[in-house]
Amino acid sequence: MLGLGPHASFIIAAYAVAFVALGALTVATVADDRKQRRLLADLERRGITRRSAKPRPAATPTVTRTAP
Amino acid sequence: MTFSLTNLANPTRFLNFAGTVIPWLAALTVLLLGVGLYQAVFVAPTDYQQGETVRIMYIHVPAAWVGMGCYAVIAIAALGTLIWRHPLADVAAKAAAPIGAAFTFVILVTGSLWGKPMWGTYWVWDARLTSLLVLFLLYLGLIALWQSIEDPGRAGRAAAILALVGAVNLPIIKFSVDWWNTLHQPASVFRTGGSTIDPALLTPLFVMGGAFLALFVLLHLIAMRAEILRRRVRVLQQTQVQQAQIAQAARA
Amino acid sequence: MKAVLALVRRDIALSFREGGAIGVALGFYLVVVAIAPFGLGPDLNLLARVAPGLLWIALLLAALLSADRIFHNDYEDGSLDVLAMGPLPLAGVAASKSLAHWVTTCVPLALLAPVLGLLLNFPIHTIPLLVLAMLAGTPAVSFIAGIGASLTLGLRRSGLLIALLVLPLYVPVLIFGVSTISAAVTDPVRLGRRFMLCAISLASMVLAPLAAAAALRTGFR
Amino acid sequence: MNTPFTVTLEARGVACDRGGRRLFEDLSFALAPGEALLVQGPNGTGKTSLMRQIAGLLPLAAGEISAKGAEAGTPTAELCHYVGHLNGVKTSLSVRENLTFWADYLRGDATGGDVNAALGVFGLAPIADIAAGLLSAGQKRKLALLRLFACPRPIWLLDEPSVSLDVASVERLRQAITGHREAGGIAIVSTHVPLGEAFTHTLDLHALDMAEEPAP
Repeated sequence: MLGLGPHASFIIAAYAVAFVALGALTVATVADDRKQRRLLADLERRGITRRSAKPRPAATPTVTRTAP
Repeated sequence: MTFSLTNLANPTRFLNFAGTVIPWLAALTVLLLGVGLYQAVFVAPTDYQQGETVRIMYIHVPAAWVGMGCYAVIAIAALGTLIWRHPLADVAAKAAAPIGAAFTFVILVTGSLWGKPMWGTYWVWDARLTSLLVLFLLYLGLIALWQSIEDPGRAGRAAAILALVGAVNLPIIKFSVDWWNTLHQPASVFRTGGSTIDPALLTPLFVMGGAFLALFVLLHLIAMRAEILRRRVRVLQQTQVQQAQIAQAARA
Repeated sequence: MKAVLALVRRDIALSFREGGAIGVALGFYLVVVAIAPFGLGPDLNLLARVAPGLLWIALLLAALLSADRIFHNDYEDGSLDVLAMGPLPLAGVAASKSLAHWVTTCVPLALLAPVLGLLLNFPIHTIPLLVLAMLAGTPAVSFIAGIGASLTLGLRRSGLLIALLVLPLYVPVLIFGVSTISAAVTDPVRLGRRFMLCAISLASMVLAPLAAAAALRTGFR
Repeated sequence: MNTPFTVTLEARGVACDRGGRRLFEDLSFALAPGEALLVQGPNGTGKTSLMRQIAGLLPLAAGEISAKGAEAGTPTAELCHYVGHLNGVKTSLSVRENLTFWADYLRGDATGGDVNAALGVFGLAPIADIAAGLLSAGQKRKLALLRLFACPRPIWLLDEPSVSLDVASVERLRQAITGHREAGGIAIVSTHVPLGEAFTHTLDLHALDMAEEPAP
C-alpha cells in the first residue's frame, strides 16, 4: 500500500475521523432536509397549503365614544 | 451581491435558488474533494521535517479555515438579525452553527492526531488549539440556546446576541490565551506555515481548501432549506390545529 | 441615579431576607476547595502551586450557582415589567442588578477566599493581594453572568445553560486573575496584569449591560 | 396627588402579532386628558397585548403610539403605570417597603407622590409593616394598585384590575379612576366587572366568530 512511514496510524486516523465527522454531518443535514420536505408535501397533500394557512383576517377594532 | 441579496431576501426565491444550485454544487464538491484527496495522499511530497504526517495538514488547515470562517458567517448573520431584521439571517445563522461545530471538531481531532507524532503528546495547551477549543465551546453554547428556546423569533434574537458577544470576546480570549501561553511555554514547539512551504505542498492545500469551502456552502444551503421548510411545516401544523378547533366549534 | 440606588439596595435587601442564597454559595465554595486535596493529594507544595487556579475556578462556579436568579425572580412576579417602565434604561436595570449580584455573591466569596487559601497552604503575606485581585476581577464575572441570565430568562434548565454559555467567556478573567495572584507569590513587583484584570472588569461593566438589555427585550412576552 | 395632567395619548394604525398570528390591525384612537377607555373582548383577542404595547413592553407590528403634552423626550412608557396579571410584589419585603421601593424607583430624581397617603387608599395602612408574603391575593392586588397613587403618572394601564378584589374595593377603584380623570389623567382598563360610567370610550376586540369560518 502507501508507504506512510512510522506514523501511518495517525494519518489514517485523522483522515478517518474527518471522513466520519463530515460524513455524519452531511447525512444528518440531507436527512433533515428530506424529512422536512416529506412533512410539507404530506401536509399539502391533505389540503393544508400555504394559501389555507393564510391567517384569518385580523380584527380591525374601532374605538367608540360611549359617554360624554 | 446587491442583486442576490435583494432577490434572495424572499424565502421562496431562496428555495428556488437553492434547488437549482445544490446539484451543481454537490457535483463540484465531489470533484474538488476527489482531486484534492488524490493530490494530498498520492501526489504531495513529504516534508523533510515532518515526513508523511504533513498529509494531516491537508484536512487540518482547510477545516480550520472553514471552522473559523463559519463563525464570521454567524456573526454577520447576527447583525442581519438584530439590525436589518433580514428574514433569512436568522435561518442562515442557525443552519451554520452545527456545521461550524463539526468542522471545529475535525480541527481539534486532526490537530491532536498530528500533535502526537510531532510533539509526543495528543494535546498541548498551544495558543491556537486552546482558542479553537473555546470556539468549539461557543458553537455548543449557540446550539444549546437554539434548542432551549421554543419560539423561533426569540431564539433567533437571543442566539444573535450571544453570537455577537462571542465575536467581541474571541479576540480578547485569543489575546489572553496567547499571553498566557508565552507565560507558560516560552519555547514555541509548533511552527507550521512560515514562508518556506514548498509550492508542491500548496496546490493540494488550496484544492482541499476549495473542496471544504464548497462542502460548507453546500451543507449550509441544504440546512437553510431544511430550516425554512421546518418553519413552514410548523405554521401549517398550527393551522391544522386551528382548523380542527373551528371544525369542533362548528359541530357544537 | 436615585433609581439605581433604590434598585441595588432592594436587591441586596432581598438577597439577605430571602436568605440562604449567600450561605449556599459560600458553602459550595468551601466544599469544592475542601474536597480538592482529596483528588490532588495532600502535598502542601503542590497545593500551594495550584491554589490560585483552584480558588478562582471554584469562585466562578459558586458565582454561577446564583446567576440564573439575577433576573428570574423579577421576571416571574412581574416586577421586571415595571422596572422596564422606570426612568432607568433597560441597560441600567441590567447593570444595577448585576452590580447587586456582585455585592451579594462575589464580594462574600472573595472575602472567604483567604480562609480557603490557608487550607491550601497559600502564603499568608500575599492574602491581601488575593482579595484585591478577586475584587478587581469579579465585576466581570457578575456582569457577564448577567448576559447569560438574560439570554436564558424563563427557560427550563436555565442554570445549566448559563454555565455552558458563560464559562468560555470567563477564560480571560481566569487567566489574568490567576496570573495576578501567582505573580504576587513569585514576583510581587511586576503586577501590571492587575491592570489587565481591572480593564476586563471595566469593559464588561460597560458593554455587558447593553447585551443583557437587548436579550431582556427578546424575553418580554 | 392633584397634579393636573395634560397628556394626550394617540395610537395610529397599530397592529399586533402574537405567536406568528396577527391579532388585530389598523387600530387607531386618541384619548384627551380626562378620558378613559374600556377594552373589552374574549380571551386571546389582544387586550393584554395592547396594554403591553402602550407600556413599551411589546413591539408594535405596525403603526405608532405617541403621547403629547408631556415634557419633550419623555418616553411614553415613563408616562404610564401598568398593572397587569402579575403584581410585582416581593413577598419578603413589607407592604411599606414594597411601595416605597416602587415609588423611589419609578420617580427617579423627580419628586411627588406620598407613600403614606397611598397606603391609606385601600386601607392597607394597618398592615403596612407586615411581610407582603402573608397578604391575601386581594390584598396583594391592592398593593400592586397602590403604585398608581405613590408615584403620579398621567396614563393608567390596568389589565383586569378587579381580579380578586371585593365589591367595596372595586367601588374604591372606580372612584380612583374617576378622580384620576378629574385630575386630567387617562385610564385604559380591561375588565369583566362593570366599573360604572367611569369610561368615555369603549374598544371591542371581538374575535372573528370561529363558526363563520368555512369548515375544512
